[in-house]
Amino acid sequence: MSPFALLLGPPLLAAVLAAVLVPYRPLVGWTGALLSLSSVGAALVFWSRLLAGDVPTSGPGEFLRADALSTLLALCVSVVGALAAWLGPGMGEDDGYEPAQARRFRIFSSLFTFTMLFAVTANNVGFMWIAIEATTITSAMLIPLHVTKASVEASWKYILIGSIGIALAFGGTVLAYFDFVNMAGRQDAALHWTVLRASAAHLHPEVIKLAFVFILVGYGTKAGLAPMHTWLPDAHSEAPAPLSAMMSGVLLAVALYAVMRWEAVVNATVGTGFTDGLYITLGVLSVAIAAFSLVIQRNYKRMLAYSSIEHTGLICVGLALGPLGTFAAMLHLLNHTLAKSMMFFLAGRVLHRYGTTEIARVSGLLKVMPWTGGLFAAGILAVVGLPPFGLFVSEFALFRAGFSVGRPWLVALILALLAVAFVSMIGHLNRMLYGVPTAGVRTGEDRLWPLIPLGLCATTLVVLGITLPAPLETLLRQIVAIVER
Amino acid sequence: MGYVLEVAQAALALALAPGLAGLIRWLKARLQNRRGAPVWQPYWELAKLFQKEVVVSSNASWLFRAAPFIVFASTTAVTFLVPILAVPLPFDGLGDLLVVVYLLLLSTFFLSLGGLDPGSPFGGMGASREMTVAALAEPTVALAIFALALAAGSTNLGQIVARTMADPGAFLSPGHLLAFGALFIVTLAETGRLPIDNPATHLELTMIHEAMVLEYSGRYLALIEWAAAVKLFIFFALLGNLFIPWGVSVVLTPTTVAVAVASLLVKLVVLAAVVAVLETRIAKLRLFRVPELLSVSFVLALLAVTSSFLLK
Amino acid sequence: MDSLFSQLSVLGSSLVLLFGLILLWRRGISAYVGAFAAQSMVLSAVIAIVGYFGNDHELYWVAGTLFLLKGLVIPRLLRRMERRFAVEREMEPYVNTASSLVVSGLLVLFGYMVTRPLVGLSQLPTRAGMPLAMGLVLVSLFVVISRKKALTQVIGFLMLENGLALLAVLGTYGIPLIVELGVALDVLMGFLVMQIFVYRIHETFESIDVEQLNRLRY
Amino acid sequence: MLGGYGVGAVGALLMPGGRAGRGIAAFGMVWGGAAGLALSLQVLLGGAAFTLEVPTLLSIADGLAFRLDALGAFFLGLVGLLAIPCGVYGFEYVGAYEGRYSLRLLGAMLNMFLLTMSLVPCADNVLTFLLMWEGMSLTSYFLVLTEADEPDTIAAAGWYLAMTHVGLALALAGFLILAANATTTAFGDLRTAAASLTPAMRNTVFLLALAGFGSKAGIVPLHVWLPRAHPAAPSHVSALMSGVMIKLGVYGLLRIGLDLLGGGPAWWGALLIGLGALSAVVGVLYALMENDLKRLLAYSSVENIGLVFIGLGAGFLFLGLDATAAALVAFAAALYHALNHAAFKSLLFLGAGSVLHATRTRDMNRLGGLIRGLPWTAAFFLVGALAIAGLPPLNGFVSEWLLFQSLLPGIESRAPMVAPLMTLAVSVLALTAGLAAAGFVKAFGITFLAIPRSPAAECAHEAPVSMRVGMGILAVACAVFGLAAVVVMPALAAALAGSARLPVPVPGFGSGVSLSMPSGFARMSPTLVALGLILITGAAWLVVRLFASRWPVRVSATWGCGRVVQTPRMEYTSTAFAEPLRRVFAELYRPTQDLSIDFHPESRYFVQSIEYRSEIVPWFERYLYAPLVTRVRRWSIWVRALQSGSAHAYLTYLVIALLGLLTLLIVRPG
Repeated sequence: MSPFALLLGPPLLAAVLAAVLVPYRPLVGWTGALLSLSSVGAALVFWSRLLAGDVPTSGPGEFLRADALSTLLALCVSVVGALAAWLGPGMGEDDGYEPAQARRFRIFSSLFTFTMLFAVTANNVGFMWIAIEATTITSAMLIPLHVTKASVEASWKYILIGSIGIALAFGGTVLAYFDFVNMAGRQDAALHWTVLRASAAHLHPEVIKLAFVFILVGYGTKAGLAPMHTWLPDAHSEAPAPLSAMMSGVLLAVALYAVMRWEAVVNATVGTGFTDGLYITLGVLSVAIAAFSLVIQRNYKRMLAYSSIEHTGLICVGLALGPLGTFAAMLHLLNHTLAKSMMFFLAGRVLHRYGTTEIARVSGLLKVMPWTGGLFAAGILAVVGLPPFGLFVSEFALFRAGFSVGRPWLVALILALLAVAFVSMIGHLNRMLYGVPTAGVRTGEDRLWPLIPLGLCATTLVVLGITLPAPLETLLRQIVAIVER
Repeated sequence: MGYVLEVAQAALALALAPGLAGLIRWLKARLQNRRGAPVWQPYWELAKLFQKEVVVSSNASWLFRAAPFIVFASTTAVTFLVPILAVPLPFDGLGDLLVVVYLLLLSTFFLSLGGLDPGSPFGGMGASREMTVAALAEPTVALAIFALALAAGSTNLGQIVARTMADPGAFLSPGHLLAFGALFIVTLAETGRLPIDNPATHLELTMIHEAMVLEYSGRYLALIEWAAAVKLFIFFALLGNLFIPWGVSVVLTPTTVAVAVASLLVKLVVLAAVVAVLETRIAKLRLFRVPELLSVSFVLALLAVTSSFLLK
Repeated sequence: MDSLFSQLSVLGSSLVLLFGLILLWRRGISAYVGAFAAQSMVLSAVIAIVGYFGNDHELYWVAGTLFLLKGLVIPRLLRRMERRFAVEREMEPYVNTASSLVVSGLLVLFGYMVTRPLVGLSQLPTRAGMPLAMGLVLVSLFVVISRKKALTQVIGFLMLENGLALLAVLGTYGIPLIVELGVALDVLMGFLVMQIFVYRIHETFESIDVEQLNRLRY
Repeated sequence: MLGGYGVGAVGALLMPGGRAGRGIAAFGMVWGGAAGLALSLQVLLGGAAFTLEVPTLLSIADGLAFRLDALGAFFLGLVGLLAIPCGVYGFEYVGAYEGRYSLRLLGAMLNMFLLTMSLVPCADNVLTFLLMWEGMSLTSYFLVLTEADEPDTIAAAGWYLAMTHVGLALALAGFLILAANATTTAFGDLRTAAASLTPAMRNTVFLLALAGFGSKAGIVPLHVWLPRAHPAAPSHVSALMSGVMIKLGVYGLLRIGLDLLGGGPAWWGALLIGLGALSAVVGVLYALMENDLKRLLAYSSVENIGLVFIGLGAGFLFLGLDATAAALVAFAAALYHALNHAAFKSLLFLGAGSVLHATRTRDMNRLGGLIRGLPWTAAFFLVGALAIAGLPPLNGFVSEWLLFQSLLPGIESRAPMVAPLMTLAVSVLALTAGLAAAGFVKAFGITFLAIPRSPAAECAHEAPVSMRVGMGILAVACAVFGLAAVVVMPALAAALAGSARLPVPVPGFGSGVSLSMPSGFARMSPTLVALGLILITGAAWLVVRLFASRWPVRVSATWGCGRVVQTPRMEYTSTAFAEPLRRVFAELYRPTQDLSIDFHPESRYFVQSIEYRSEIVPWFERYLYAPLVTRVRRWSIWVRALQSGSAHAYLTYLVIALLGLLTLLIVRPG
């Protein structure tokens, strides 16, 4: 029972179970949730194997491979998948979803987790592309869970822009393969990342750069980098909370993972200058567009979506700031995944209670739901980068990298943009938390147990804010070694 | 020996002060060819006031009763610091010119509070105008002090007088003259003399100093009037001894002390005459023209300071 | 031998590009479906030729699946959808026919400039067709942008896939078989999902005009 | 110290509401404060730097490192000094919040606030410093938000957090430029790295630090949050914020400017003096016009910080001109004024707090005559008012005297620009002293004296015991610091001596009772002046009692100039009191006045009601911040248009990005 089976098996099993049991019963939900824990366990096993120094692989010719980068992503995906499984609809209580919708959610959310896990562990670049295309399809099916004009529109835009973007990424993969074929002739293992990485030095610089442009625009669309980010606010604000948590928390990270895989190859061929330039342009553009879109935002789910664009842009800029920058960017990726998924689950609870995503019509949250409100406030403070939480430390490391690499003006610009985002988000938060509770809203917390896992997320964020555990540090160092070498 | 002289000097100041006020009043009357009350009239007034019954407003608090004592105390404290008769006084190390100015500001502070306490509009009006004038006069006083201090090398009064006595040429230096002019205008403002405030009138809307003490009566009024007179005396003594220090005894012998007293009297009479002539010649300024006068004095002080370090 | 092979491949890819241009020229959706079906068939023919001349027999399988999938199944589904919505003419597109043809010409030219290093590097006889494939990719992108009907956008997306498949075949005699099959499956799945969404748009918006989908702002 | 605040915070969180919870919180503060004070005195006098390294925490940037040297010890002592009275005061004051706001949160946040504030001066590497700094801002943000039901509290808190965050970003940039070529981010390495910085970089670091820490200190262009946040916070919190937190801005500037960069060119000092003078004048002028008691105190904090910055500026100026002895004296005078300001400003805020506690209103036009209802508070407020106006026996006067004397040598110096600058500084110092005196006559007189102007003021009752004790401690502190100048000044000078070429053998500040400038320029003895004042008052009282008449004091109505009844509406209100000064400084205020009189229906000669409304121009808000906010809003509207809703537009962006990058590739193959 190799760890890969332990990682990839459970989501598949959950999907099949949900599909088979036609009259949906909460039993399916609970089994799905329990199974998801085993994939988290598998990710931890990979982590421990990595600490011991060997890179676990399995399948014919190293088909599946879990090095440091994929283990980090696998961990993120499995954790958020577990959260979605535990907090998603169909766990027995009345959470506003009919059994049919719950069944559909169970099937496709498990498939969604499976495709992301597969994308992250596939060594073959082609299969990575296929898996990411599959994530688009499975998640697109879930956006219109409640069929409304808005969710249909959001899902159409998501699927259209997503597929076009992914097709361009396929173009990039083909071009890279073309480059490899011309250099070393056709081989079956040609599309394996390890092979590409090893022979990267001999690839033709012109072609690989062209390929990387296609890949960056393609996977950048999935990662929500500006100017290809336009689908993200619509999709995340219309999707059900667990799905938008998975998408915003992890799907963006998986897309960035794909870009980083290719960045490793291109850096080996052409040196970091080319990729840094692209990263900084797209990153700064994303932070700018997101920051200014936050100023007069009326919908708190869209606010969170724009903040995801901002943080993805920040990670992108981080990747362009040398080894320390990549270290900080990866730490920021982990922190952001935790914070953003927690925030979307809480937003789901607020939406469930208030019935509206309008910031203006949500007030007195602290009085209506003290615990959810408290966690919501903590989450927003974490997302804008205030101290006790991990994002403050990773942003600090990022800025330090920026200065030591000798790009003070870039960091100054980023600081200014972050300040704009900070002021607007704190303003929106205050409007929601305080004041007289909106009329007709029942006060008092119900179903407290979902807050426990979210509270756990918050505490891990605080722990990451205070200290950097040694195993995590070694993992991040290995990632830096992979990408920067 | 020095302490005895110090106490004597303070006693002399307290004694002469009402006389000085009476002298100015008498001189003004003569200039307006009126007979005018005799010079020692204020003494009778003080004696009468001490005997009269004290009426206190029902709205007033304990501060109303304590204010006169603090005003009187802070003014008399200044008489110990100012070089009226002799220069190397033991108390000289106690406080310099800044302490003198701020003690006077303390007395104005409490006088305004006393004016506000009974809650009558006149007290409020007087207090607010008094504080405005005092606040605007502050920068002039500070710069005038610094002009003198630069010339003398220290802000301590004893040293300033000693240094100006040492080289007579200093008296005619532009810094000194400009500082004298600035301080003279401030004296008129602080003691409520004519161009800023008319001491003789009781017309509610025009008076500043009188409006604050409207509510006081009996022995409290006596104390405040006495303190006001002493304040006038101090300013004249400052003007006299700082700028024309001759006659202030340096070595303490009975003869030099007598000479000091004589020269002090002469200076006071001359200054009183100047003020009396000035008060008969010019009319009272409108309250909101007073800041212009004070800014003139500020410019004078500024020129004094600039000239003192340009020439150095 | 090679010259025949390269001429045939260039002829095939230029035919594929020409079918792509029909989308810009004609107005009716049925014409689009027909053009797409024809394009897929020519593409599978090109793959077969490459398989024959490059004596790589796996390509026959690829050509077969592509012909079956994109030549027959998808056009039939498209026609069923078209009958269902009974919408004959593509409304006034954002860019009128004349200028869109000019733009597509420019895009093909741009495709040539972009693929210049590719053609220079490759020694395969079929390298001459690659710029045409890149041109098709860019033209189909332009179709998706300029046409208003959701159905047309789906067809544009499918043409984009065709362009990329052509590029892959011409440049590298086809990517490994497993990956190729995976890609084909993904494209089919993608199309099915899009089909579901088009039906749903039709239900909720009573028309498949993407222009009405602009409620989500800011 | 950590134990103290820790117990307070945890206790407040766990303990249920009611007296016990408040008790634990107050106890934690007092214990923490005392421990902090003890630690700082031990370091300040003992001279041994106290270090604590925790490498595991924050291991991403060289671990959590604390090192308390003399400069840090002074500010730690400041926190400890104020924690004790505010803790005692807070015990009762918070009682009023019993039902409305969560006491547990308030207690815990207050203790955390004090903990982070005490740790800021001890931090020894960049990340620890920033962590504590932002922690301090965050906890104080929550404290400002305790009274969230008040209408403008949320806006005030929003302004506050935004300004502090911008300040942090600037300071962060300054630190990181320093840390760019240093191996680790510890302050020791920064010191060595700073030496190798180019002068241009040193100037940018200084300017960034000035902007960053200036916004926390409340220097004029960045002061707008202060008059909003302080009144919104509970009084003992605003006492702590005004007393200590803004001083940490001064600490930050000293740490970077003096310690890490080791002084710089003379224009640094000139800039500081200019800003300080501007803050002092603007602060006092706006304080004069305020009718809200706590806003008046907040603006006067801006003024006093301006005075402190004038002292700092003089220090940096002399350092630039290598007159190190004069520089040390100027720095010591500035720190001493900061210490005194902490004492009397927090006393005044606590006084305002007990007025608010008694009458539930801060508007001076509705107060009055409180001296009867709150005799103790009135007495303490009077002491505070005397101290802040800089009047003789108390500490305000002594520190202003020292500031005057420290500016004096500047006037004589030969350097071209120094003399006029010093003259400007002296005249600003004097003007603000005078205006402050006028302002606090108004504050004290209108609030406490005369006839109560509203029923709430009429039946006001005295503050509970613990509030009075809190104020009492601070009043005593004001008196003691006034008299103990001779002891305190050398300790302050020793705190600064080590860094940046300041002379190590600390000059004497006079002996025994009399305080004298080290340059022997002037001597003054605060103790003897106070003694003299008391003696003479006693003597005068004795003389009057002996010789004056035996008549008992008769109490009757105030003289009404013919008027029969004396109503509170006839009194001078605070706007009326400040009206002459508004007219004098009309250029700055540009007051708008509109008077609406509606006459009695029957005849034009009788008036039913008169409404007088006058506003003054809030310069900085209107001409600096408003355009900034509108420009950001305009850009955001422009960016928002990008998300226009049409799928075609979105796809066009994608294609444009692709084509753009491809053309980039073609055009510039390199």
